[in-house]
Amino acid sequence: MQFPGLFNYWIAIVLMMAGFYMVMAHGNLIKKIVGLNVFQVSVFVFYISMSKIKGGTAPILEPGFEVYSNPLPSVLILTAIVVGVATTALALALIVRIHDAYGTIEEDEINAQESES
Amino acid sequence: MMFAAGTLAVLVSMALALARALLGPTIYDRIMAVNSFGTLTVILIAVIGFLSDRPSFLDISLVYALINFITTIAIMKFFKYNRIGRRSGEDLGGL
Amino acid sequence: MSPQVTMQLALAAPLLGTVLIVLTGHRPNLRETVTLVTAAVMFLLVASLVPEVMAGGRPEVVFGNMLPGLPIALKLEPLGMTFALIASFLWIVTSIYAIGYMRGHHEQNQTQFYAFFAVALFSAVFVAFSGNLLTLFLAYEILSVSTYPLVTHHRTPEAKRGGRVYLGILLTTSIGFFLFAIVWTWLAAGTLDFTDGGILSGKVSDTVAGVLLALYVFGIGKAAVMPFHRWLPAAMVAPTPVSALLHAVAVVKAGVFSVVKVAVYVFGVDFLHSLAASEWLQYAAAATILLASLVAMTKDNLKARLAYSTVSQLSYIVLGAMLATEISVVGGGMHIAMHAFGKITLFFCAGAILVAAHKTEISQMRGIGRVMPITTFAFLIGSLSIIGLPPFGGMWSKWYLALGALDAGKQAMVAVLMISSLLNIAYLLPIPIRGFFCEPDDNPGHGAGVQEAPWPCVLALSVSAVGCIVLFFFPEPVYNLLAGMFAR
Amino acid sequence: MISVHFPVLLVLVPLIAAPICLLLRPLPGATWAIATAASWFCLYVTVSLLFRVLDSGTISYLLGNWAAPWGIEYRIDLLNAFVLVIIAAIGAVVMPYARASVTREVSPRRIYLFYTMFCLNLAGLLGIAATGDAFNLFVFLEISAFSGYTLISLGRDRRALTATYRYVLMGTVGATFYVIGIGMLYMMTGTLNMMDLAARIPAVAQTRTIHAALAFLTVGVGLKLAMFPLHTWLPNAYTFAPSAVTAFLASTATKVAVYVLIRMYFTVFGGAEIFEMFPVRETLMVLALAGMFAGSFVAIFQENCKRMLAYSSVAQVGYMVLGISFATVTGLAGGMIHLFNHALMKCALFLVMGCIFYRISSVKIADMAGLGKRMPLTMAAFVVAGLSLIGVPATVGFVSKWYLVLAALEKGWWPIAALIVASSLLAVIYIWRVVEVAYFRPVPEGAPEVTEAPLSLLVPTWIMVLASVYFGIDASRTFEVAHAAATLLIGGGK
Amino acid sequence: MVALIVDVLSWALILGGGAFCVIGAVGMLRMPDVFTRMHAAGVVDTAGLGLILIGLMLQAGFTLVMVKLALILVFVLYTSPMSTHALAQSAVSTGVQPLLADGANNQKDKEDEPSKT
Amino acid sequence: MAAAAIGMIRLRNLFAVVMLSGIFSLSAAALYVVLDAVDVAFTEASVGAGIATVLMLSTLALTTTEEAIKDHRNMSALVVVLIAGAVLIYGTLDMPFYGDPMAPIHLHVAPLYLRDSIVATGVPNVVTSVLASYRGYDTLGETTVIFTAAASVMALIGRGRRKVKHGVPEGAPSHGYSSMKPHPILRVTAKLLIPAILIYAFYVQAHGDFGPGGGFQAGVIFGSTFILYALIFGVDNTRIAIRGWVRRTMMASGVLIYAGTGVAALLLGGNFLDYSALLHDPVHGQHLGIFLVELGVGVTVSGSMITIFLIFAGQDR
Repeated sequence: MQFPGLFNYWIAIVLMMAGFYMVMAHGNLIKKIVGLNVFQVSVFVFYISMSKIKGGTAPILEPGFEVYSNPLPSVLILTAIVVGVATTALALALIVRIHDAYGTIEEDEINAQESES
Repeated sequence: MMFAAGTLAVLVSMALALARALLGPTIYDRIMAVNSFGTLTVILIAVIGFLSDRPSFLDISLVYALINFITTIAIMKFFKYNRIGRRSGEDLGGL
Repeated sequence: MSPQVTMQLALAAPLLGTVLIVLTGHRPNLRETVTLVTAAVMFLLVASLVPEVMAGGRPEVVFGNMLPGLPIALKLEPLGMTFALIASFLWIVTSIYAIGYMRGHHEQNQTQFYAFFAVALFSAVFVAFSGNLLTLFLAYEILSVSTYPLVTHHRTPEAKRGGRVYLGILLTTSIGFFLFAIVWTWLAAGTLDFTDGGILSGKVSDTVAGVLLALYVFGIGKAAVMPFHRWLPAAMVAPTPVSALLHAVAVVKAGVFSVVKVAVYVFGVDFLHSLAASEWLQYAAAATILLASLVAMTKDNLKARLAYSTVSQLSYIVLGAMLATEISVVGGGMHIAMHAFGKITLFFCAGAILVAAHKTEISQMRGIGRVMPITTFAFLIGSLSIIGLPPFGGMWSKWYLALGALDAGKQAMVAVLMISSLLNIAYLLPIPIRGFFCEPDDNPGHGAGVQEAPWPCVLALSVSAVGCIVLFFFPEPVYNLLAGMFAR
Repeated sequence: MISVHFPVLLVLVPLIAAPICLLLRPLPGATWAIATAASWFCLYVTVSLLFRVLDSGTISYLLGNWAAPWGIEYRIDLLNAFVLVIIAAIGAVVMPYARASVTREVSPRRIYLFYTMFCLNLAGLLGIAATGDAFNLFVFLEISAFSGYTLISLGRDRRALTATYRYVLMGTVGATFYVIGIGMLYMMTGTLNMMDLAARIPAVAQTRTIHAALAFLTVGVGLKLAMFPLHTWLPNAYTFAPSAVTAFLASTATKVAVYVLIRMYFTVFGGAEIFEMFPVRETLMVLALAGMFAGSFVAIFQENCKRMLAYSSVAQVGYMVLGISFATVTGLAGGMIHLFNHALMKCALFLVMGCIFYRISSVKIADMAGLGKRMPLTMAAFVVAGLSLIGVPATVGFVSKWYLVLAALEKGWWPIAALIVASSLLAVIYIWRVVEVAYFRPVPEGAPEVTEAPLSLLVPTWIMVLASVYFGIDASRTFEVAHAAATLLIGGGK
Repeated sequence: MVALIVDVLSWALILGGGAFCVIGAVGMLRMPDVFTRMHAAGVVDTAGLGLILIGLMLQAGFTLVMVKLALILVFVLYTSPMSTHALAQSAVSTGVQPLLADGANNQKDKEDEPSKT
Repeated sequence: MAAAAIGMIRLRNLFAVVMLSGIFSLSAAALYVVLDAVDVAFTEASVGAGIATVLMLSTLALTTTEEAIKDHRNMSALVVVLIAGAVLIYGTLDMPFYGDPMAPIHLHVAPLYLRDSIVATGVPNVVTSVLASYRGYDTLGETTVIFTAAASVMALIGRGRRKVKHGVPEGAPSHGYSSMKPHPILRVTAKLLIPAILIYAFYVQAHGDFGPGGGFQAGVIFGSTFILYALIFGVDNTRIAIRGWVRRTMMASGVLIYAGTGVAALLLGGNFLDYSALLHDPVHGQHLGIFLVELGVGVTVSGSMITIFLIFAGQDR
């Protein structure tokens, strides 16, 4: 499971861009949120990738282990995951409201309705 | 060594399950694939824990199993009762 | 009372007056009494400062810093003294006139009118007293904004349009050019105080100074140098007292006053004289003088014609400043006074004709002199003063301007002054002549009921007309006062 | 003794107030009282902090008493103290206003949530400004963003929802970009503390990672501060949010983002050098100028007054960014002064909108016909604040313009100075459209009888208006603080 | 000696489990319709997971780890039939027909849209 | 993962997309385990795969499952994405290689955590000690974010909002997330499972000091118990089992416990969140402090999770 060099980061970046593309390009509100999720998770992967030390192990101190991976990115990402799920919940709640108000969750249909009114 | 072999087997299976999830064709195939994928992840994490000599990570597997279950139930309910929003008023009978 | 206190009181008086006017708004008589009393108090306060200034005093007041190193400061010097004196004196006259006009014309929102009028006067005197460019700019903008409600007093679509042009041009030029120039000056000179001999000399290259000068002259939109003159005719939608005091005296004079002040105290006469750019601006001013006169001839609406005449006359003063000799600057300063009396008389008359005969177009005014002899006669006096014929005050300022032009070696400018005087004759004199000598129209709509305007109007225009004559015979005080600019 | 803990208390008090508000659901009045008390307390704390910083220099507060690069540090220097006072002051003024305004604009069942969210937002914004830790900043950015989203979505127009949605998307993308940037910085330096970063970045400043980090931070923060062309979330969000929310957010949220940008550039990346290394200055300057003109132009054509002001905010943000892009003491001070000044005047203007909405339930310009007569005090406030936006002297708008022009001229870039002046003139047009309608157009037939707004709305409005006049006439104090802060930052932020 | 036996046994179990996983997954991919695929998925859930976990348990010995493994095993064995049952039932009830021997069903036409019935 | 991501872009059926995002999240979590970030994996497993998916499903249930077909004119989006990607790749070029023990992040700050945290706090799980003590303030923020999100959802779609326009007509039978009465197997199983899961949640809560886990994960598990309950026994029953005020109190009190711990430290003479001041022995104080704040996190998270889910699930009535 050991990728050479920077490969790991590149994977994360490709995933980020896939998620970002979903956010930007898709008109469906839910799909945008899914894209946002993908985007965020990829950033988390990116962070976690940098915390790994070859031959290291999880930073839970236990006798018998010498090298531990970096705990700090984990801490940061724990926080970020929570933020991410909070975003999802909020955005989904909004989508429900939008669906109530407009009867659709397609961006262009909503725009059409807005420009009418 | 054997853990590695086990890991490999599980990874292959995961790839296949993913393929099924992508191919569909029906919703139920996807659900099933996701479900299997979850189970496989449970195994994977358990094995990896042993692979890296830190079997205490099993907690994660346990949570996976739990969450996977809940998700599946939620999906079922979703399909049972809310197929397309609330427009379908008809009762589909007991599950 | 020390002069410093007097200055502050002179500024405080109209503000206090504003408050009182608003408070007494529901009782017109009381309200107008307040206006008159305020005007009188302010004039007395301002007048009491004259001996001090004549004696060479330059009282200063510094309020807190507006920006670090840049206080809001007052400083009294001869030019400001002259301007303040004229403005505050004519306020009394205009107030009397306004009482007659506003009542006679049944205007609405009179309380608002008087209140903003007081604010405008406050800012005009604030301009006159300002001790540095920043304060000047501050006062200048207060003046622009506080006169906007007066210009748009009628709330009609035309008023709205006029107001738009008025505020648009004044703000555009002042923020776009004037402020820009001020900031540049501050950067270059490190100070904005009005100092004898100027602050820019030696601080900037000639090119930059030229650009700055142009920014100042055009940026002070109230000086109405073409092509930024459009606001003045547009402002004629205002009630006549406003046109009279503000657009013949306070506002436009604040503009040219600022130009002169910048010329004398920021650039310094000597530095200015050495600049090539000042010559270009002389041509701009000369062009404005002639063009505006020509335009004035084409206007049938009396107030519009007077407005273009004002545009033309203002450039005399700008020209005086740009000629940059001591005598031409003094001539310019005197023209502030002389033109003020002349033009306010003309506007009073225009207003009186409107109130009494409901006429605005010159072509309707045949024979008006027969039913309104005093008014028409006053109009004649005002016209002659503007033209610059003796025995009227307007002669002196033209005289000194011409002297200044010769002094500067600009014979062409003397010619411009001459031609302009001829044009003045051409567009001003026909009106009283028509009024006295032509037969009235046989239009049944008017003629019978027409008589002189209400007595306050007549009184006011008589006073200002007499002023024109008095200034011919006693120009020395004004001259001496202004000459004090270069006393040191 | 307790004043030692002021740096953390100012965030903590509103933070604790929020759950208490949630618990006090049956008593909307009590939630209002708590939120108001919290915001006033914050004002007191921030002002006293500002004076302390002026007296004795930067204050550092170690959370959990862990030494700086390991634990999280609160670091109050002149810059944050300045921003903190702005936020707290706006909060303290808007709160009393909110009571009447919110009762009218928000469903009664959600009022307690409104105050909960308001406290959270206040805490979040103050937290962003106070912290000295790059990641902690992100956390509080999200707190303020979340509560901001909710506050906006409380608007009754259904378009508030889509506006919020757009804001959520763009805001989250911005935050994620910010996280990516921080991640790269962390990767190269191993630290998250801003001062520590500042100390360690020069060693690796030439690496491509740091360049990319800078790019991501700029875009991420740019999204939050509605820098042109990343502003598209802003107009609708401000238009359809409840008035008190718009007033508060418009004058604080984007300002805090500007603060973050300044902090990143001048403290973390070490100030002026980055402007020499990359085309940062050119990019920022072009975007700022484009924003100034585009925002103003679009504002001219708006029919909805709140929307017009929102676009004007986009333009005004341009001024601040422009000031930053000069990277000189005067420019930065100008940007910061404008930050303060714009907060005052925009708050005042949006509060006026709230007053108007309170009475006529609309903020369309066309519906404001004749209001000059019927709501004289409100409209007078609008005129004064509008003049300030234009930049007429004796108002705050003039002061900022003065310094920005000065900064441009100092650098010898007089065309830019001319553009600053020119764009500010566009404000004349859009402000005056409203004034003309309010004063010149007669009251339409059959319009409901309208009286002056109630005192509880007018007093806060006029406080802001008078403040914007006061600080326009006596700008030395703001200038001194801004100038000192700018000197500190240009000097490397030590 | 005992340790060796345990080791060998657990090896066998893990490898066997891995094999079942793969078999099940292949089955999921290759089987013709939902119901038969479900059948294959069951192999993964029961045989695959069960064998591997038992193998791991043998490795772990009598520790907390073993308890946890046992818990997982019990849990999955408990829930997996439930979800399969639920899945099948809802599939049937929403109109998905099992693919009959005569191939009369046109499954392929119903991609992703069973819900429209 | 890449396959899942691309699949998500291509598929129009939102339901399938949600499924795939679940898979995506699962595989991300597996990856975290490989990369030694077990706590993160724990969280991702419970949140990304669980809660987020369930919430998305609820939303789908309330809206629609099909994305409209439209012609794709997304070149501009593609360009933006590619630019961003290019900048990122550019940025990676100077990065330390993956797994390099000499990378800056492994030399500064972090070694101290690994060395000192056990001494200073007595907690072997460094992630927990950093999370709860060194960067405890971040975690307070995180708790607040979750609290905010729950309150936001309450504000947005909580009870008492206007009646929906596109729903079933009034009085029509509603079948949403009502109970699964006809299904005895599920009910019996759930009755057995739920207490076990609850106990497990407490275990995760308490065990966070020594292994992966902690307040957040425990909170999610605790919350998911109620979600399971709601799925099987019906939302209404759940609302009775755990009333609104209880949920709100949980949400609020967690934050208050956390902040209160900090304030207590402050009152006892330390800085905010300086747990060493809590007891005479600093290490015990740290331990106590970490326990308390984790408890606070757990309470808020579980309260918030339940609230959010119940609101979503209760939408169609």
